[in-house]
Amino acid sequence: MTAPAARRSLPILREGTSAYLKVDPDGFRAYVRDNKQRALTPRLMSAREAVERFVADGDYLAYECNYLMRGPNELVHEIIRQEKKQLWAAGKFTYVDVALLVDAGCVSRADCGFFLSSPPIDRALREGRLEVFEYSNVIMTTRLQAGAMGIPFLPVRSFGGTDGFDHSGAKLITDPYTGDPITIVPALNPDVAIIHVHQADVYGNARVFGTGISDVESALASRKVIISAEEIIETDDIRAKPGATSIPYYAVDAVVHSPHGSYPGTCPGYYGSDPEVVFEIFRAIMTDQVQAYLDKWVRPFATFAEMLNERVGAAKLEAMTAREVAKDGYSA
Amino acid sequence: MTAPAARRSLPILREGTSAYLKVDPDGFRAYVRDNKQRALTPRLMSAREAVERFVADGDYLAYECNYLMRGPNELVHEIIRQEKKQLWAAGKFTYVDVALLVDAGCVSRADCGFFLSSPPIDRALREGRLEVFEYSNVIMTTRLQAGAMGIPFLPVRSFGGTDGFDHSGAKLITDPYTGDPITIVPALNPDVAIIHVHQADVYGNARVFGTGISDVESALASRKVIISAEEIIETDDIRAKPGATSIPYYAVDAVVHSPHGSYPGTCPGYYGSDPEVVFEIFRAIMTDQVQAYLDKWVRPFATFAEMLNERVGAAKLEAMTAREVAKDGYSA
Amino acid sequence: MTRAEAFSEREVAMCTVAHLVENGRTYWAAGGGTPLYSVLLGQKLYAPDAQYITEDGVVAPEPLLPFEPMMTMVASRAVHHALLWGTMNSAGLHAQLGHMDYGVLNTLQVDQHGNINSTFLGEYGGSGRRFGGPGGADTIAACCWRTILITDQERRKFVKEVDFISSPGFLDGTPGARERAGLPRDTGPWRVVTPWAMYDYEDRRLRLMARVPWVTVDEILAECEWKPLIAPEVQVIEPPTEEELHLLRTELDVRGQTTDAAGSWITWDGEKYVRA
Amino acid sequence: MTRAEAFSEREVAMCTVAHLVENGRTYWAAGGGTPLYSVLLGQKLYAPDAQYITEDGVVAPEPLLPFEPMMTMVASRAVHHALLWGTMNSAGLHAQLGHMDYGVLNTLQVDQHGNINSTFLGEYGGSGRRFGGPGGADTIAACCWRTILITDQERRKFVKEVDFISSPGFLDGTPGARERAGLPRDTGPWRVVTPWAMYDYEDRRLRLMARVPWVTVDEILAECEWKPLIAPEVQVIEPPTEEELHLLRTELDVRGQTTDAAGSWITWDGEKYVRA
Repeated sequence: MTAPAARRSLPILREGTSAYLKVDPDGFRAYVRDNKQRALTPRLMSAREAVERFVADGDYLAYECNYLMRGPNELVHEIIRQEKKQLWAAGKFTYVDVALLVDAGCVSRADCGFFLSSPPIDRALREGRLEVFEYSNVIMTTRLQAGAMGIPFLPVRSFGGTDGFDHSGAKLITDPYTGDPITIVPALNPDVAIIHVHQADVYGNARVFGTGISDVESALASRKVIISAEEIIETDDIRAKPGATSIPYYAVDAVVHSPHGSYPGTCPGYYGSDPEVVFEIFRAIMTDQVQAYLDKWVRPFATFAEMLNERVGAAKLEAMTAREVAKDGYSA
Repeated sequence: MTAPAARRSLPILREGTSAYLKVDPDGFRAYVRDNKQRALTPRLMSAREAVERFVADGDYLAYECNYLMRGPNELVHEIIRQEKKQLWAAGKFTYVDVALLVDAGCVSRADCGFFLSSPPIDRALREGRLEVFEYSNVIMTTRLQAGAMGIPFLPVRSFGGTDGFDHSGAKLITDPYTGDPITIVPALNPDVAIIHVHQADVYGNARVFGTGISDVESALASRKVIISAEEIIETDDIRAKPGATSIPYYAVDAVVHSPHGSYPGTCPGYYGSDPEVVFEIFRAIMTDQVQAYLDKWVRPFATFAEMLNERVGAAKLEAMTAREVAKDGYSA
Repeated sequence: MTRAEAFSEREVAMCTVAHLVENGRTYWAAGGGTPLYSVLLGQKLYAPDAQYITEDGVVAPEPLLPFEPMMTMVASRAVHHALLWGTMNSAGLHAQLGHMDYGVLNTLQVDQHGNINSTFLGEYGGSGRRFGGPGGADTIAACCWRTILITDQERRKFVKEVDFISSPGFLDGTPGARERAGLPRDTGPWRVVTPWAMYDYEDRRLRLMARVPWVTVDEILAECEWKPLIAPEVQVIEPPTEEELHLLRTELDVRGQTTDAAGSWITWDGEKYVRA
Repeated sequence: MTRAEAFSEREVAMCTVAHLVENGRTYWAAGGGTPLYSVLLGQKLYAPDAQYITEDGVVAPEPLLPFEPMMTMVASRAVHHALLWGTMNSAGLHAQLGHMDYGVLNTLQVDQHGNINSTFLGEYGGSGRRFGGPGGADTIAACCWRTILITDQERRKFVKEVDFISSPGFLDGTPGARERAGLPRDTGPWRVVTPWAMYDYEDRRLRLMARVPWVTVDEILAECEWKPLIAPEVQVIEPPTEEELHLLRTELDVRGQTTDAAGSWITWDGEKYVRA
């Protein structure tokens, strides 16, 4: 080892000044070592049990896609039902979700990529019940990607020069290779991720068909991972097409069988959305009637299946499935 | 924009001192803008034309997998036949390939992850015809990943403390997020990548079945990309299963139809290797008889197909196909 | 092409952007709605080999039209028969690599240097009003070679300095400001399109370059809180055609979610177009 | 289990490593050959829920045995019926995240602090001899929680300081040396296994902890250029059983490529094992 001693240093040209989830790759590794199951032990459980065991008050929560499109909606309902508190939400590529969770009393901090500006958000900000930190959709998924790589930060070619940068955890440094300024953003390792997928086995080997935002990155970056799946399939089926596996079992803590789990949204290739109920949630948020929505769709039911059964009905669910006609590509 | 002026700087704790391919993300972007075809124009051509047009003397060359396993062997033969000079090879997860290309007079520099130490390498080093720079397999694919992300470097949790580090382009800096030392490695954007795949359409939308080293990263990181494919399929087939596409057309400059293009190696799921010829190349290298190998297998033939036809024969190729019995998962 | 008898202002803006769409170029359309419809309109009528990419990493789909309500991304009809299904990260990375020629965005507020606000009106953190945030627009505005912005022609939308830079234009307008902030070289705002006008940039400052026939330059300037530069010769924008409107109304924005959202209607009175 | 009558030294090393394989743990096996056969042997006989990962990102395959010659990775029989097919980068990243419990390597040369040389014998750049380079071993030695090294018991392989650190052990042996070099916390060398002996580490220094019955401690030390520490009680390693050898020879290393490569044969003379 004869390299010369360092003579140089890299100036930090600019730094965002907002709070961000602590960056701790070694702490994450130690958590993985001590808590993640590398054994092939079944981890199938109910949504209730999964949320009780793996979502704690104060957790940083990542969810994949959003309430209207392959959202983990059974798990979102269960978080609301269990009245989790002080969650910090990864508000990337989200729409109604942040407002819903804020008004339900679950979320008090949000990293913003995009979410629907609306009366519940405005009230919460005014009343000091919500803090927002500024990013963008891609910067948030980049942070998750860094988290999924086990590294403390990633360089990016966007975000520099924005006011979001100043209200974030980003830094502008001098790239030691080119001498040019380069933005770096802190890795994000959420405490818990909730992810809805098309298929999974009981160990958590999971398949997503179609596009996504950052399903794989969220699963690998998060300390605790709950997968909800439309279908539970045999591990032999997983093994027959290993190229179709998106998420490996060792990243996953709980698997929930959740047919129609994205209702009222779509699970692409499996079923379309329920447009009138999609519009109902949108309208509830824009008219500040989230509590009424929760009293109708979430709180009266012990489980999501009970809600689907009593409030939606088999005929409507079948119609949503029939309406999903663009099916090419949604299979292993 | 009211963030405080920078007060801090990050010491560079240690730096490798060897030459590495220039890091220039903006130059790469400009090359892409001016040269890559975003139009859906067919780019199917012969191996000869592809190598004539897209491999230049002095280029940094990435190849995916190796001579024995889904190697782009028709393209390797063509590079040897056209007597390309002064190439700089990305010697990751390679075996006989570097020795073959060095002794053929094509390669004079190599970044080492792993390659077979052998008399042709020893002679070339002794005679000053070869320079080697030290990395590891994963560090090389990490560098390609940085190149495929359009960023100048990536942090890694390995490589620090090794003597390879000192003979590389790596740097040890202070992570501004944790305060701990972190290694960063320079992005690699090869001049040209040659990649053998199972299926591609005439535009370069390509599918790899099974595992790989860094097929996608190489394709996205490289200025010029030649794909050789076992099968040319219809674009309608690509569109029927968009989740099966590994490499998008806009990264690809040339598509070569190359059935049995990995001979004498295996193309997993399609055909097994030809063990006696695999052993022949191994023995040729270890006994310093590469020229005899080239005079038998490469130089007498105008094309790879001619070699397959005259020197291997249909019966043997069919037997290789028949011997490939582990077929689960090798389809879209 | 047939003269159209009546159309909305939002339809004018989409048709104007459609005319900018070029064969053989890639378009990264922010979210869904106006940007996506504009690119699809241009592709289907004028530039069949223009390709588009969405925030969820869909490369060159052949969407099954019409879209489901609110579902211009991720949903199966929207991503139908793409060449590749990726993720938000793959879309962002391909843009960082320089594969995206044009970014198409809509926004709340734009300033003299093309900076975009979609986060906050008023002093940030104060008593102003919060909006949705940049979404994908920040990366599009940073990494595509040229950015096309769609907005309405309203005073409060054209300002000297935006209250909050959500997505970067030319920042403070000095040469190299983007590069000093770490953004890729030679990128930036290219056009702003409203129902009344089209703007380009001269020395990184917004410049009025074209107007629709039924609006004067003075009327446009009256709807700019901060006055742009004016090109020596302000060109006249072609009004929408019946063919364009038919496609827009029957296949793209079939429910009028986008086109009904704002603005007046324009009608042909036999001699000229008039604004209702 | 049945006493084996005859086996090779390399077989002894593989069976010794197989005994270390634990249920519910992940093993990243470098390349193919000895490390992979050892893990498979342990999994098939003693730890059915041990899982392994390869450099090409294969998670927990059920390989179709026997392998093709030289094809213990990438080839279809080797990756058969895995739970996930990844890439070299995905394998590296999962290791960086802490999912890999054990790394299993073989090597050319190891020193008192567990540093590994597979690059160069002699002064680097001088007249010495070049070898293949670290391959995947550098990442395995850096990122798995515990590293198991397989090598031969030869003087020149056990040295005070390796000529070139290809893959990191405890570096200079001081507390925190790995962390100061940017490597993940609490990782490092755990065992070295040779056909004669097994070593662990005390205060980051190599320590002889066990020997095979037919070799004495003095004989082992004679085959170490740099003498390791010696445990207060040097244990005796169980010799291979017929069951282990049967599996090794009929399903794993069927062509004897690995086991024939080096070392003497050991036979049972009716009372004890003797080295030929």
